[in-house]
Amino acid sequence: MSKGKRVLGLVVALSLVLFALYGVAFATKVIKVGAVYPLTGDIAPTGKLCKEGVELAVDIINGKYDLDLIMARTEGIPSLGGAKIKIIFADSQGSPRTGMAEAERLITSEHVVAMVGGYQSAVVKTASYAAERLKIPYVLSDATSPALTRRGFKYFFRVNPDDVISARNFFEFVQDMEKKFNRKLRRVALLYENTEWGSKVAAQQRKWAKEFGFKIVADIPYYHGATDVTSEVLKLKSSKPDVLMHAPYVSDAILFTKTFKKLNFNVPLWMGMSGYLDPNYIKSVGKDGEYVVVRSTFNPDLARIKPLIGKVNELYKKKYGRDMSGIAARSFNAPLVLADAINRAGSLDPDAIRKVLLETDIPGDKILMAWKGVKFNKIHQNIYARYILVQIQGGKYHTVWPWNVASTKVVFPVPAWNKR
Amino acid sequence: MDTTNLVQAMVSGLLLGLPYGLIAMGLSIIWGVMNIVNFAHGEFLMVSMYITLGLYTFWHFSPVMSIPVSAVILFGTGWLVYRYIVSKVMSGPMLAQVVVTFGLSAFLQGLFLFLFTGNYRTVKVSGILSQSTNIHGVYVSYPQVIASLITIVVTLFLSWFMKNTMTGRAIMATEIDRETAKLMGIDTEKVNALSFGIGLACVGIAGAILSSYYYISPYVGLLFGLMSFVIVALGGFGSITGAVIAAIIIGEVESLGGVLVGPAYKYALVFSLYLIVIFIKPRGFFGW
Amino acid sequence: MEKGKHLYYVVLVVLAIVFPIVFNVPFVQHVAIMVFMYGMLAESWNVIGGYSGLFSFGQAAFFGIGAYTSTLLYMQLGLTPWIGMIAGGLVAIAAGIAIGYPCSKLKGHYFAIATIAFAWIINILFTNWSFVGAATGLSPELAPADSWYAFQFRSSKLPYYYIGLFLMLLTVYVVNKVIKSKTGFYLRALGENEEVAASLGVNIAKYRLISISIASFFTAVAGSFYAQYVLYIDPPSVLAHFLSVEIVLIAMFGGSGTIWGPIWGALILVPLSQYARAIWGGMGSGLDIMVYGFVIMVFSIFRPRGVVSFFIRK
Amino acid sequence: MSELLKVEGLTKRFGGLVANDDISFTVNKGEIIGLIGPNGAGKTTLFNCITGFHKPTSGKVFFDGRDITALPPHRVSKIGIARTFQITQVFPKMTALENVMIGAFAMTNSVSEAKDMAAETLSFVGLGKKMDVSGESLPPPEQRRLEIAMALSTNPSLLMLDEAMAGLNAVEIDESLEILRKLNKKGITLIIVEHVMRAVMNICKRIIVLENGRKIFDGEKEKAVNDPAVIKAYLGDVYHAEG
Repeated sequence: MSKGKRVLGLVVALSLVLFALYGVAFATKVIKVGAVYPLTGDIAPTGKLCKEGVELAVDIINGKYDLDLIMARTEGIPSLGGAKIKIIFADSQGSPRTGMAEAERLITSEHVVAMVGGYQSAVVKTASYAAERLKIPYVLSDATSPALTRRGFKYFFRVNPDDVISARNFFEFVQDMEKKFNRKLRRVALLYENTEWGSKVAAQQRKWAKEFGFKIVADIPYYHGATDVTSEVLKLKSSKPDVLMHAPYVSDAILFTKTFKKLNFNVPLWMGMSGYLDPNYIKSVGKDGEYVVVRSTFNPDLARIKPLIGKVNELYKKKYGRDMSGIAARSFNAPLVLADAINRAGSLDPDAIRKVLLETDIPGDKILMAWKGVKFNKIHQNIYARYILVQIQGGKYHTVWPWNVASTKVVFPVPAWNKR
Repeated sequence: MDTTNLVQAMVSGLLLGLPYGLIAMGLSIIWGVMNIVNFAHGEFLMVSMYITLGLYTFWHFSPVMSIPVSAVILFGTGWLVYRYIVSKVMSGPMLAQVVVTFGLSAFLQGLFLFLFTGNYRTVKVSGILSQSTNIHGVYVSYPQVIASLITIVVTLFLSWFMKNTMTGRAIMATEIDRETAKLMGIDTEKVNALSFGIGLACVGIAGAILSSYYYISPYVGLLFGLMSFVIVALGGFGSITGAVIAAIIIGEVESLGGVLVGPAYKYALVFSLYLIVIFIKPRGFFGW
Repeated sequence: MEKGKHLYYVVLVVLAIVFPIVFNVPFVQHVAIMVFMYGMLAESWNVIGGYSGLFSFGQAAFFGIGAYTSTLLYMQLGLTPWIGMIAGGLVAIAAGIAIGYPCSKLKGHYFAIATIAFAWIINILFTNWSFVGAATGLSPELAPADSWYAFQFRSSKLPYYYIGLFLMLLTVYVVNKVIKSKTGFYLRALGENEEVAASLGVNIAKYRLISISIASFFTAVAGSFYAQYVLYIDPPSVLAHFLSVEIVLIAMFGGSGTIWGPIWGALILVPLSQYARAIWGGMGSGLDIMVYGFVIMVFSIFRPRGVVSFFIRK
Repeated sequence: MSELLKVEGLTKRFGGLVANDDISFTVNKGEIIGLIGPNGAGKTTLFNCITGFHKPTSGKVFFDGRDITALPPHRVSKIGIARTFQITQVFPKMTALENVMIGAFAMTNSVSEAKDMAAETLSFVGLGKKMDVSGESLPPPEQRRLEIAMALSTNPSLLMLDEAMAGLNAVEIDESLEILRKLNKKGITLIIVEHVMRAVMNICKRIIVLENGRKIFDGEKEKAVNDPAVIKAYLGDVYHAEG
């Protein structure tokens, strides 16, 4: 046995023990809540926005704010002596395996009492599985795959609307547009990045298109790291759609916008989601992003009908120096709903929290979103959750639908590239 | 699929392929001279795109003006990377040579993520760089045309340089037979550093011009890098014209294949074509 | 000397068995399970890359094939993943031969890039093939309770830990047996000089395929193990290019072409990356990736033969 | 004397270059044949064609009456033809013993048997004390001998040596010649490509001369020295050069 070998063996063994100890250490003094987001990898910018939303929510829970919002006027969790919430963030790297491992680590080593967040449906799938297995409540407000709430999980709740609702809202909107402008918009093109999320969105859209009697004229999945999307756009072009429904991440939203312009692809109604809502999108494409209609759950201009939104947006602006995006706002909800439940439960026992989550009935005026409230159904999906649609005008998002909350008139049809 | 769209797809394939060629050319020279695959190639493209972004942000350089700056910086980077990193593994096992560039690529990604966050950025272009033109229904964007023209110019220049200058001939000689070149008094270490520099300078040029129509992020290099490996292996290592021709073929397969077979499969088509060719000609079209 | 060496390994194995009982913390156990999985993957790669000189950068394809085969067999036919695991290994051998046979003339970098291309093709096909769940991937029905038949353990990680440990040791054992045999000598001969090997009667094409088959089989078994551990697979998680790269890095870091090198590599690099992420990853600053890349670079420069080169006295 | 190897009209083209042009000859059991010719005459190509490393463009190769044209190298090795390479090629990281074992595995599947056989062969070529030295660490002359040992270990009936004595000093050449003679006595037929004329003249009875891919002489060495074509093409120059 050489000396080097023994020394190295010792070093490795020692560091493994230290690593292991690191995992065991740290007892809880505050109420720890775990959140797994993609903080590195190509979706990291979006993950950061989610993180900001969560952080602001925690500020509001822990501090005293004069806001008409649950948990705002009190400090911390009153029923637990004002205990503060602390979010432990972890990086999923956009990978389901890492998501699961990090969720497990948060639960078992950091001793978080509940989980929020996730963003990517594939990651939430495994992270929530870990939470379920370890019997820890998981309140989600930012991943949209319908499958997540259809697994019969006991501890898993979703505050935000899913892609079934999204797809239905999209087609409702197109119908409304047909009525408003008295023009048939029956030819629909589906364009989506082909990982779990995009392909599920498309599946729902196909289903609802049939239901509403629309015709799918193009159905195009693509790889979201593509270096070039000419062939995708050419396929779109030759299908001559009235409506484009696009499910991208932000990088591909940028690339497609540029390619639409380059190849002069014009569509009367250009609808998008997710990536189009990322502030990096408008920053990157500038004027070329005008008139896209984007699905959202939130928009600062809703302050007109709901002053709370303006106030929260001001807080956000103060903290991060820009308007609150729909992505941040969405992630903002879960910590509040969870904190409310912990407060009502007056306990950190998972089953107690779960029980009161089931009884949750938060009225619409106590939450940030323009919904009727938060109330979970049998599969733990918030029955009041729905989308709004915003349109990019003048480099900003403006609420255009549903008509009753709209702040701005929708521009239709989208002007051709050469007429802009 | 009507003819206009087919023609459009072919034109787009060409305009897509040529800039690939510029990136691949750099890889090809490095591969040919040192018999090393630079797996950090795509990351250097990323670096040059950030340089272009920086020049734009601070001094309002347009991407075209950034080309020489980016090329020079990348040339220097290549020289240094060779001297202080790659040369240390040249005599080691082949695996170490492969892996060192992998480490470099992860390092660069992490570094740029750390410095500039993962945000997607673009260089705002105006004038001709933001326009496209329409020829009988076929759309051609000027920045891509410029990128393609630059590729052709660089190809011609490098081919001339390799044949007609002392330095170029020294590089060629080293590429063909390193031992003999050494015996003939060529400083092969210098040739290596030079080739690495030239290889990265190609990427520097490509990155600068690519910035005018592509977004920038720390992860942007991955697929570009991968495509350039395939292109070089297809064209045959060390061959400059081989790289360009293979790049055009790849561009066409990607573009036409995407339209005819389905966009979801376009990269599968590209890689399959590569495998088929390599099974028949193990050293690529122009390999020896 | 020989005896001391054996004792050393016996002690290590006993430590490995006691470890999860002492540190009964799921995250620590998870890291250990990942060490076993990557150890197994790196050791399999070692057969082709370390000994036979075929630098495959497409092992993720076989990993994914293993994961998909056992999961599909379980979901469609209710077949226990234990058999599915072996079936996955066999399918991977078939796939390995399908790509290895036409690649039999490719050397060095050309072989490396061909394997990268192959893995990408498999990835793209699986992403678009609805029978295998396309982009959504597959998640097998969760068994109501711990089940050896369904290869699912919800109450504790210990079964996964011991199965993982066993599989890794089995891989090491088999690879060691092979390498010490005539086949192993031939594989090493391929790795060092194919021309001479051929002139001495080594059937290059045949032994290349044997090498690829051994590696593919164990890589696929690791894939099945992963699928049963995470219970959710999709192309980005089991067919990713980065997975292939990780495997090579770990083997190389530990020392390819030696029996224990790849295991050392997994033992050091896997916890390093897991903890680097746990400590710094929450900041999302890229620091962890930077450190990882830097360590790899420094190591390839100063220890190109890996960690095990510390042991070899010159 | 019975015929062991027969080459019939063998031609090998690389693109436009004709490396071997219609070469025919036979080798009888127990002979030692010198294959000589200036650089680029096509000797190595001929070796490669016979041993399966190249596929001949046309022509046939028979070994022991059997057509072996275009058999792959490992099959050629199995039927009893062994070779060495112009530029010494050994397995660099393996020990000398392991190097030879690879060849010995042609005879046995057992590792220990292969080890014994290899050790014996190594002693035979005088490397008995270097068994544990890695291939790359051996000095070049010993690598040459290791190569011969490797080839021998496959138990060939025909051994083809490509410049096995290049770079050796006089003493080493004599040692090598001694080994070759012993081999020949054991019944192994030898074809040697050699630039070291002293060696060729010393050991071979018959020589074949190639020039520009064509066979220009085939016969007893004494006659070659007087053959005007050979002198013109080759011998004269070399003798001067060897001077």
